[in-house]
Amino acid sequence: MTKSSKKNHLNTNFQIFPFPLNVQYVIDWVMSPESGGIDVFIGTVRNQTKGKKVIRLEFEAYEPMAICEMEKIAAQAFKKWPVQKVLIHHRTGILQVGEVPVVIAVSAAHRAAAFDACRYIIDTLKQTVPIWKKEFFEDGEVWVGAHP
Amino acid sequence: MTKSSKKNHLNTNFQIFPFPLNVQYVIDWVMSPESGGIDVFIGTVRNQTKGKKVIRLEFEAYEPMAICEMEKIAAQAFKKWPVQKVLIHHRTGILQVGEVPVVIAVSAAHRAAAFDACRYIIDTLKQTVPIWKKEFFEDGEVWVGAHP
Amino acid sequence: MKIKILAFGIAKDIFGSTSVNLEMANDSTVYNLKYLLEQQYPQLKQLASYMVAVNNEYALPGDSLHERDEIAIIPPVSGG
Amino acid sequence: MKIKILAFGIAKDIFGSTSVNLEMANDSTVYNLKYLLEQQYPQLKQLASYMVAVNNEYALPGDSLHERDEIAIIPPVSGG
Repeated sequence: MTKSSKKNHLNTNFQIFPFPLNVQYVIDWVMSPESGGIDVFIGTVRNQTKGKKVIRLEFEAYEPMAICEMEKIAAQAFKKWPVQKVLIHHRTGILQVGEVPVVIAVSAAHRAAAFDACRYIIDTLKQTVPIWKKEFFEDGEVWVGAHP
Repeated sequence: MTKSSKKNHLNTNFQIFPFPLNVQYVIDWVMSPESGGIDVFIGTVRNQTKGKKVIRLEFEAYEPMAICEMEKIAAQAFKKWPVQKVLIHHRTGILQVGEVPVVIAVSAAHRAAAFDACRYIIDTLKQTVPIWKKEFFEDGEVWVGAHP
Repeated sequence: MKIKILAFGIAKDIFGSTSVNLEMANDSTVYNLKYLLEQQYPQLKQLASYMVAVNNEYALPGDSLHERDEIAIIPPVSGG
Repeated sequence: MKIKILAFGIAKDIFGSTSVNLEMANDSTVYNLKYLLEQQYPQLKQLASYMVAVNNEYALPGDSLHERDEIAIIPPVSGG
């Protein structure tokens, strides 16, 4: 359990882990007898970006603020759609191709809300949550999006 | 391996199982070094429908035709969006509240295609795939949607 | 010709069986089949709708039936 | 007042450190801080953009800073 998980309520679960994410745990956590559908988004490390071969990625997080921003996104999701549980787990550290940087799961009585909220959460996370990705290529490395 | 799985290609996986679905298998199957995002929809048995308590469900499938219809839906998804792998697993038999009747997973280089295709697949599956659901209540049972 | 019709979901309950056998003229269509079945099983007319599948494909009313076709009654589906 | 600024991602590379200490006037704002940092670390001006966070919240240029605030430089994020 991370320090930040103390802030979690019964229907939200936000965590940042330096080790592999457990998708089965995620699914078991968001399920409930009241839910009819769960949408799960799993980010995976792709072997290329804009045609250039990617060797590995490194993720760095400003952890307490990242958890705060995740809370804000989830609060918006609960306001916008009738969802039941929201989980966001993000990795830090070095990740190889095929590994999972992020898992987002949303349960709801009806699937439309789960789909809408899950997509909103990943789209917004990529804009607001203070986590940074460095791409390692055969000929160098770059912090993604840092320069125009 | 079911009889029907012989029809599967490298990038599709359609199966109907009389026993619990394995979500970890599903995710491992759709992942690839080329994918950047996976969207997974997990249907779950809800404890009520229109305010009435549900005890359990029973699913029946016309298996060979169900697999044919799944193939058609996936073919449409590949035509509409740049997706990489499509998996549809559906349960048959008696399911208790909280169990999983269906898992759909789609991988793609970019997440928008995975979300769009996954949602299209579950929406279309519910309209065209010959699978039937019987709801068991405290005071009786009903084939869902059979009567106007 | 003699044809065998598979039944699923509520159609199975209406037929009281997972399949029924019917004797039909050689040039019969899906429309003819539905008419005949609705005579024998009037409860079919109370369904929200139902389709006929021939060889694992949804069939249209004008499609003709053949002796070895796999024919099935498809009441409103509710998977997922 | 003396303030400590945390750095992440490329800001850490620009500062050459995970944090820097600065001496600022007591009534300084986020705007004043950015100005001062850009004097000392001109590479900040080459970033696509960057934000300042105060006590785990994104701050506006007019927000004032206080001695015990947790201040961080937030270059363009790229999680997910």
